[in-house]
Amino acid sequence: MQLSRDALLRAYRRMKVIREFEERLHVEIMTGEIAGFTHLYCGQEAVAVGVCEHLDAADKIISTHRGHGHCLAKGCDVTAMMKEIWGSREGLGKGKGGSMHIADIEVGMLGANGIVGAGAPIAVGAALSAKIDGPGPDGLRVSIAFSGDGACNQGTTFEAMNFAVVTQAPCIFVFENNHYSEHTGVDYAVGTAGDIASRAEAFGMKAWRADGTDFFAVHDTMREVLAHVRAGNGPAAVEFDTERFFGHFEGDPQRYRGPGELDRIRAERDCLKKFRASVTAAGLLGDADLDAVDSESLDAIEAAVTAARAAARPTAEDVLTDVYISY
Amino acid sequence: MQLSRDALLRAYRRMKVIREFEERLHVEIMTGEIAGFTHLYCGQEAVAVGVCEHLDAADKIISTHRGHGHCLAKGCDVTAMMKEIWGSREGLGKGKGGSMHIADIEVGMLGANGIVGAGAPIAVGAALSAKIDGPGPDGLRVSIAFSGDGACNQGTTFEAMNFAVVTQAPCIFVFENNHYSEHTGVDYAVGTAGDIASRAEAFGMKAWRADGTDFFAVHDTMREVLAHVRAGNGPAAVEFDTERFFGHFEGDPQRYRGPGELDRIRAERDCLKKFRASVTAAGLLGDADLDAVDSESLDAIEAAVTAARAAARPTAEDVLTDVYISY
Amino acid sequence: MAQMMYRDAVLSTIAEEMARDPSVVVLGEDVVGGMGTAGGPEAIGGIWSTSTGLFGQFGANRVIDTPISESAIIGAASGLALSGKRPVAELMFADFIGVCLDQIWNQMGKFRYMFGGKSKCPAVIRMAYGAGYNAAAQHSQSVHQILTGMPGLKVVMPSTPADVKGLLRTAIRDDDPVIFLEHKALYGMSGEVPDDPDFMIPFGHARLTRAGQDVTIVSSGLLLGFCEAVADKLAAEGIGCDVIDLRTTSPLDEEAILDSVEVTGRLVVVDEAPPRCGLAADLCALVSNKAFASLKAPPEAVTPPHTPIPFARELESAYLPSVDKIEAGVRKVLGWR
Amino acid sequence: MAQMMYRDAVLSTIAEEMARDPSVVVLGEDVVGGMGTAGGPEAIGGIWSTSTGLFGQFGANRVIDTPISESAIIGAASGLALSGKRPVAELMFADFIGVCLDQIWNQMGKFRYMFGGKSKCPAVIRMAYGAGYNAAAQHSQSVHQILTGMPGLKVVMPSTPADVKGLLRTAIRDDDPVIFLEHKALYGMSGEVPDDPDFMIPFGHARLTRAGQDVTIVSSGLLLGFCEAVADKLAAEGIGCDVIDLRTTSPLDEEAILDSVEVTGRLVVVDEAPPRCGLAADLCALVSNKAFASLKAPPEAVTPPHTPIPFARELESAYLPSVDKIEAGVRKVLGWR
Ligand SMILES: Cc1ncc(C[n+]2csc(CCOP(=O)(O)OP(=O)(O)O)c2C)c(N)n1
Ligand SMILES: Cc1ncc(C[n+]2csc(CCOP(=O)(O)OP(=O)(O)O)c2C)c(N)n1
Ligand SMILES: [Mg+2]
Ligand SMILES: [Mg+2]
Repeated sequence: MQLSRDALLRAYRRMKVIREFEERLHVEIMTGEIAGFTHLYCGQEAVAVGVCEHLDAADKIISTHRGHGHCLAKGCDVTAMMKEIWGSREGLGKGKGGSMHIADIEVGMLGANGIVGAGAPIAVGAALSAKIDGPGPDGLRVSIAFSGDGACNQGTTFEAMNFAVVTQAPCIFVFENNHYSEHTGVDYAVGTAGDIASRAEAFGMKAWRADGTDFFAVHDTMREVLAHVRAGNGPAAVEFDTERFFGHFEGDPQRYRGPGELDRIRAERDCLKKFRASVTAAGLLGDADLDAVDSESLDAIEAAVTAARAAARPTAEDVLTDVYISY
Repeated sequence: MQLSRDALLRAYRRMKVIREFEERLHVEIMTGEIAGFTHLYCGQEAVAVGVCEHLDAADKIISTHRGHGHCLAKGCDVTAMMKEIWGSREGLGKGKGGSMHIADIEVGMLGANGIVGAGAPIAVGAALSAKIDGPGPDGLRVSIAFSGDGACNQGTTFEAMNFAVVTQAPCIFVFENNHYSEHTGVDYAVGTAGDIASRAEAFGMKAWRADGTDFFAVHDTMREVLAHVRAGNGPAAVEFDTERFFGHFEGDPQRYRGPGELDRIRAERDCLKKFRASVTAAGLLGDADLDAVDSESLDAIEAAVTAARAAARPTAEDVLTDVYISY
Repeated sequence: MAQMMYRDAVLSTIAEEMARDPSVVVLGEDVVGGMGTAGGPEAIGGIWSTSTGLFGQFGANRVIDTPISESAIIGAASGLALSGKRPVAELMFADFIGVCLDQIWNQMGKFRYMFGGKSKCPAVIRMAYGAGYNAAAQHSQSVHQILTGMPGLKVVMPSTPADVKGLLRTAIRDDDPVIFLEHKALYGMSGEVPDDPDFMIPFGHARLTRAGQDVTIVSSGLLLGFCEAVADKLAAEGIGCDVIDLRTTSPLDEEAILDSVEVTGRLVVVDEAPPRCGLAADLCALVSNKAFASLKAPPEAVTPPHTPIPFARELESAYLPSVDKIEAGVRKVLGWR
Repeated sequence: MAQMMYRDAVLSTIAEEMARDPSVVVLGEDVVGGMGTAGGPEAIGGIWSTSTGLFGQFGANRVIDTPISESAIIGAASGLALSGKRPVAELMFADFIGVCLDQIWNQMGKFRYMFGGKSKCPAVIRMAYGAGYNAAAQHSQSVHQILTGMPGLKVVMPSTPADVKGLLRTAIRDDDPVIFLEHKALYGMSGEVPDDPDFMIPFGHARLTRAGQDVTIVSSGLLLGFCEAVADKLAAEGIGCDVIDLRTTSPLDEEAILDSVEVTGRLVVVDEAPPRCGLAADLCALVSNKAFASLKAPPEAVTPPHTPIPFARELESAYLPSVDKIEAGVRKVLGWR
């Protein structure tokens, strides 16, 4: 199905904002200004955006330790996120959560999560809520659990899949196979020679596979998946083959990669380059359109960083609030 | 492969002892003499014995809350077990564990277990130990995780299967599908319409299926499975279709069963009756041989109960010992 | 006032709240019972009879039977709660927090804080706890000491049918995650329960069940009754005990405890959890720090020993604080110096 | 005496024990690092550099890289230990006990008791704990208070490279399950370490790091250094502090603490765990019960508040006990009345 010019621009902008957000963090982290562990999503943008472009705020997603891309794709505010990563009290989590715990319930973003595999069961609960609410004009609301190729070996992820099948929850398990969990290869850690989708299928749901570096492959696949799930056919799974451009966390020397691997994936598997090549070749958008988005995005990130730097710092008293609603 | 007359008698005796052990407990529990929760294995004897007849003390098994049959099949002492269930300080666990925690490391029985799904990861560790030790004249030592159709949905069981495949541990996942987890049907709780073996297969190991009420089917299947695993081909799974003759625990009114179900399974799916019919029809053993075993077994149980009743009771000081080896 | 059993107070409160608020949802293993069997749904309800009939009354969407997957149960409760529902999840035995603690501790309990106060997670996790059934080391434990130490959770431990009713209603209507601990040896306890459909007991308010001037006894759950028996016995000798039923351990009614000790000068905490880093130590530390000047004797803890819970009747009885041991503890502080 | 870092003391002790005893086996996530990648095994070792080179030296059978499946890791450690091996398993972060607590608490810790004293389970579970890295609510926690409360486990918390060496060797050679907690902010700490290949520190023996007559400060891990700084500062004013490094919380060296308090009459416990049902409360309760007559002031706990661990630098600093807060706590007990 052909996307409108606006939709194409919007998708590209989202991917580009994520890319620049992460590229900038990569630089800023070196300066020591940003505290904590940061895991960059760079390279996987087509997955987050290809999935979330189909959703609105009433659909839920839940993310991982590598959550910036999912947050931005689902509509979290760029500046509020940047402030959070900087640890400001103006951040989305008032500086209490940081990079690994960004959430915005109002846009249906139920949180990045530092515990590998913790998200999937929570996503099933959100899906059950949608099932209880019943279908609207476009079918059921859905809930999406993003998981990595490492997370797919955690017991919680398996439980969630069976549970979703049993309860026929409108939950979609999106597996982003970027070939590594920290420093370990997917072929080693996933006993099915790295095949995640088939294992999901064996839990009793339909599963899809697609190239996660191709926005259109992701977007088209998700259209099918969502039609299936919104129609009330229970959960589904999708495995996207993708790439992470940086180390597991910032500081990772990445000696587990093959010679030239990073250059190759940057050259051949860059979802932004692919998007540009495809839309310009098809005459859907021109280079000038995309260049404009590029510079807009850079500006947005620059502005966010400037705002984050200037934003109010938390105080010692802030430690004590937000534990309970009443106590 | 034809079993010797001795082997047949031995297998029958093991099954019969389990049966009478459980039938007797069923009666004794009514009297209130036995404390705690007791889950009877009655009906599933062919699985425990068909599996364990292939093993010796250097092979390990780990069991479930429904552990009596596995313990007896692996060679735990009948009287010491009975004393444990009676809570005597002469029991296998000095009265500290009770029915759900019977173990005998010396015979390779690593414990019944009250936590559903806890056994499988432990079995993988025992299998890794066997892998480290390397093959003997008959190949690798193995470790067997007995799990129910309910336990197969616990995250730990899934993790253990992937982990065993990844580490190529000589571990065998024996699933006893007795169609119920407590009061819930397997078709409901296992999202693959109750198919456990295929799901295990999807983790990347070979899986078998057989009729768990037919000793010979179990025994023959396990011969193949063990050949595969002892040869160093990594883990394997087997699903045995079986029946439990009593409630989930003693006191269960079993209203979840169909009309006449208990009568039917007692009539048609009784592994002891089937065994007798098959060996007498083939002329391998006569009714008199089996009758002799029957009465021997009853005597053994009677003796065990008498001993358990008379056995020394634990004292308050016993509470404090056996927590640590040194502290 | 109706007379009802502790377990029926659980069931009726859930049913009333479900009828009142369509966002209340129940989930757990065998909470329906009979799913996928010839007997069909509700052939047999949960093993505690605390969800009997809910499925028939409220349907499959709101009474969800689950596989044996506790992490998924608690995770699903969180997801429901973050999405506007009020889940009441059942863990069959409190001991099973071992297989799902992350979802309780690091997820549910921390969302609000990690998300900067912008979320709410109104989930109730009910679980049966405690010894007395000879169910041995993996089915008899108390876990309030573990969960009380975890910021973000509220921990409730009712000791009577009326308290079940008032506290469970508060729990279901509360906007924070609540751990609701039901002592399995109390399920059959009968008592008067107010009829008011909005009867609620606020969290953090302990209950004085016996009043006296000589010693403060703090407890909850099964052991509370033992403490009351000791107080009654000592009363006959002219010794007055304040017996305080904590009701909730988080929030904690510090004031009730400190006020009492300021009068009595003596504290005995009676708790079913193991001794190390337990609730008894927590309260003894509280009192020794905040009522130091009032103390006439060392704060005393009566708890089980530092061992797993044994199976045999004789062993479990010896393990648990008994009326005799509690009495000895009380006499010890009374006899100090 | 060699100079080495805390993390190197971990690594070298494991390597020495593996060389000495073929039954010692290492397992965990990325303990090899690079499995299944173009870079190959040991492309990068574990993130704490505490297993670097072990795979090359001892091979794939004894250094086992695992999927992200913590329950399977701990369960496998138990199975190995019950089968005659001495596993040293790594949980990357202590916070991850949430996903595998059952295997630690209800399995490994209870086998011996449940099996009537007829089994042994000599497993070591190492884990990195503690705050100081701004790693927020799920990667910064202390868990010794939870595990100390669990009978059947031993809990070790070394504060120096030498203690790592002596205590880890004891842990590996010990026949009971041992939790070995490494403070992540101490990995880079340098110190003298004895060369003796059998240098061992017995469990349950605390270490007096500063001696004084006026107040007893008990701590361990990262905060121990803060306590020492406070003691040194006060020493200059003529105030004498006993500073006790616990080394192990289970078994606990009650005697060292009680003996000290009998002299000083004043106790400050400084601990990184949350305040409720934590180790600080445990020790304050111990002392108030067993050294009541010696106490000149209320036992004081210096701990973080009852909140999850916040992310931002300012917040984490405010959350953690600081030198200033410890000093204030000490002065408070010194100034009592
Ligand atoms: C329960 C748990 N175990 C281990 C970790 C440490 N850890 C963080 S990310 C990660 C790798 C995750 O790999 P994957 O799921 O493929 O996601 P990716 O990093 O590739 O996005 C690990 C092991 C964790 N955070 N939580
Ligand atoms: C972690 C955990 N969850 C729940 C239970 C309660 N429980 C005990 S046995 C059982 C059913 C197990 O079913 P299955 O695995 O099929 O074994 P079966 O009883 O049929 O032998 C349940 C839910 C438990 N003991 N442990
Ligand atoms: Mg990955
Ligand atoms: Mg079953």
